[in-house]
Amino acid sequence: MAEIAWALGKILFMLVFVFTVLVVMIWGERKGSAFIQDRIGPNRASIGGVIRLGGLVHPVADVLKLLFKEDLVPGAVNRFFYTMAPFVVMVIALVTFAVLPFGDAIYLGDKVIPLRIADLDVGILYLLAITSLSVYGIVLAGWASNNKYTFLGGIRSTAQMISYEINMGLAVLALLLVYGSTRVDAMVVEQGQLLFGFLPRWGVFLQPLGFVLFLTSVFAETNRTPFDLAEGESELVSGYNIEYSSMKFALFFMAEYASMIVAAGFISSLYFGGWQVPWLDTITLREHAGTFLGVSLWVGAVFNLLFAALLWKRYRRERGLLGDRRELEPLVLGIVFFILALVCLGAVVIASPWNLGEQGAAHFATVVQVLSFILKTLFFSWLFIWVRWTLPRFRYDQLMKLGWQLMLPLGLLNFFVTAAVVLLAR
Amino acid sequence: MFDASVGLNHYLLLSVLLFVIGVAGVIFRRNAIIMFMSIELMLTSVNLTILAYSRYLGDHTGHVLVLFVFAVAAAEAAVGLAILVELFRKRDTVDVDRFRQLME
Amino acid sequence: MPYSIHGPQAATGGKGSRMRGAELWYLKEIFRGMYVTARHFLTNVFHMADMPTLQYPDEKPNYGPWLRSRHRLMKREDGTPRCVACQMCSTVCPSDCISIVAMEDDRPDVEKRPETFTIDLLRCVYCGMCVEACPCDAIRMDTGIFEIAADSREKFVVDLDFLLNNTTDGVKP
Amino acid sequence: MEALFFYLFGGLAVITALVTITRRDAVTSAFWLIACFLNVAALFAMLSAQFIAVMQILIYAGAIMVFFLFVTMFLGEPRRVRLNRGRAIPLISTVTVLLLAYLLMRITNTQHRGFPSISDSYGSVAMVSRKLLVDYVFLFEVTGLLLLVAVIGAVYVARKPRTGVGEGEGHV
Repeated sequence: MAEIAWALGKILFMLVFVFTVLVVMIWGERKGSAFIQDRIGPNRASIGGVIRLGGLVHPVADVLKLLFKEDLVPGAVNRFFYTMAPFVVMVIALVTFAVLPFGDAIYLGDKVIPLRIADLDVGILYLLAITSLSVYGIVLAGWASNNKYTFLGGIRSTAQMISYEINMGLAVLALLLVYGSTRVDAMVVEQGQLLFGFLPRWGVFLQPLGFVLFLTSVFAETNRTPFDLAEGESELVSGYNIEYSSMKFALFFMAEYASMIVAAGFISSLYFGGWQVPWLDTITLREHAGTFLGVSLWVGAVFNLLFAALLWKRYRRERGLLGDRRELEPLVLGIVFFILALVCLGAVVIASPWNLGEQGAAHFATVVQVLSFILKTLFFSWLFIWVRWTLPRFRYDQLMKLGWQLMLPLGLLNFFVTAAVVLLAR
Repeated sequence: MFDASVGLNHYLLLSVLLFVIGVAGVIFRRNAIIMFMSIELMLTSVNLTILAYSRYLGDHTGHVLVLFVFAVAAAEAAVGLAILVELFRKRDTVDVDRFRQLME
Repeated sequence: MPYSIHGPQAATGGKGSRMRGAELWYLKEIFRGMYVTARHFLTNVFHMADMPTLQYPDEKPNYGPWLRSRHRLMKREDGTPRCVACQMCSTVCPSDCISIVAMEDDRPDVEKRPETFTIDLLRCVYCGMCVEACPCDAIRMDTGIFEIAADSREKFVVDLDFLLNNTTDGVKP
Repeated sequence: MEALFFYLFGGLAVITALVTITRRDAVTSAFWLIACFLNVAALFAMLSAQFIAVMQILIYAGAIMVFFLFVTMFLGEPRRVRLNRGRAIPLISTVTVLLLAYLLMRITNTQHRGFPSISDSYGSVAMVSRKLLVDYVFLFEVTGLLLLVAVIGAVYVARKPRTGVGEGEGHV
């Protein structure tokens, strides 16, 4: 019974994580693109006319609006598949999380709860299998909508996904050779050591070419610019999701981001050490838990105070400029940050001997590692956004040429060289 | 036979059902693509049998055999669909009854 | 960094679109592009106040005195309209949006005054011809109001009373 | 519990298979066949063949069926059910039905054969690959060769007809 409860808890954590990051990512996409293009971006939606959080309320407002929008189904569609497609996309995007380890383990006495949802022997092959299914949502939507543009989007994404799956598989196979295991958690554990004594033994240092191949294929698999041929606004209006509106469209939209978060999680797990904190393995973290906690609390207090001061300055500067309640926002946020700073300082005082005990140290290490995973995932999620607003879309023949004529030979080369090196080094 | 625990017979029965459905698809449909898919279905049902026996005997050889069947199925699908595309280019149909050049 | 489209990269599309070596990977250009966008992003994050964007409903652009905005009718010192209903403006109006019904005025020095004076703001093209044509400077387009919105077509047809009291502080129709 | 899952996935597999062969157009059929394959993959996993189950999803549902879908969508065949009415059909179907009856009789008549308990590592990647790459490595290589030949053959058969004398297809 307890095991089921723990499994449900882990699934819940993952869902909360995905949906929170999803909201942040949609905000980051809009705000980030705005900043990249020298605009300000969304900043109008507010809670109670005060809290705007620089536009972070917008995704929430969008979802609410889409929830209450009329659910229009065009007349000529294949209703069953049309309705199913967004769910397929969303489910497949979420299911991949099952094998992703987001932390080492929780140690409760002599009980060990590994922080991943499913203990699958096939591990990384599961990722490949589910990724290979992810094309169906788009094809289903494209075909069932009974529209030329959606159909073309579906066809394009089929060919694209088949092509880039192979490259992804080759990159992953090379990784299998390096780590000698199909389990993602074993791979992450492997990456905790040091290479040549100073470099974390991350996949990206062992497999630099493989990383570039994997990253490129992941961009293609998630239908993200520069490979978002399935959408191709300039040619296909919006590709496979033209005929969708309201919450069904929102599902497609969110699934795109969810799959990006999964991809970011896998990039960080396979090539950047997952939950491992570079140079600090679990044992070191536990031994110096008190010190780390104290330092992080001090840093937190200082930064919170800094933010509070900046916000107070801004409040003083902007007071009377807008003439309504919105100008209270810096004040409110400043107070929040000030309280946070006080909390940090209070915690420093309370925990001043900084002796957490064995159990506490283990929990502290786990929390730090989960945070490390989250930070890495957030960074790679941001990378998706950054690349999207930098690179133009590929032409279709360029996409195919890149996939088959350049990445496939390079992937094979990488694979064979890795195999030879592993064989010789053994 | 229908007791609580599932045994080899259950899997064999299921596999037979799937195989027969596949056979029916090949016999009654004239759409070459659906016929192809029925053949894939039959291959899968055979895989199910192999795996069930493999599990029954506690041996891994069946798994290897299934992998070979996968490879053969992939090869068959590739060549078969290529031929189909070529036929469609020439005849503009996938109806197998129209492909009777050798009979005439 | 000035980004030239006429550099060596531009030539890759030529000669049968054959790409060579490192160009095929686009890697160098990708990193250059990422650098450019990252620079813009960071600049804007840390200097948000310097962004050229105008927060429109809160801040309004200053168009200067030559802006032709919503019309107003001038008054005499006693509060009656300065307009003498000569029909010059409605005659010259290219979109035919002004309609005036004249009536006789009792005062000895004034011959006529408008009984009704309506402008259809939806038809008006804001050309300013009426202002030019008016012989006694009765109509002006200097209110500075350029956001003209209402929830029905009827509300866009403004009358004498409205135009007389249509001051520069932005009363909505 | 196991029986419940068996009947669930088995029933779904049979239903989806039936739907597959009765749909009008091939695209719908293909989608249902994918559903069928996923159910069969679940059955594989219940038989402790984890690796094969994932391969079933990866190869069958993920690769072969995508290929089918691609070709089907590309061809855009007519949407009419045309049943086969050849002269041999009654004979073939009779034989099939008899065969089915015989098999069902044989299977249901034998006594219940439960599965023996096995070690946890049964069906794991390591075990299957040891068998595949140690005992059957030659066959494995030959299979690779078969796939290579198939790919070359497919590319050769489906290549674009070259514009030449007598082809008369214009530039394609």
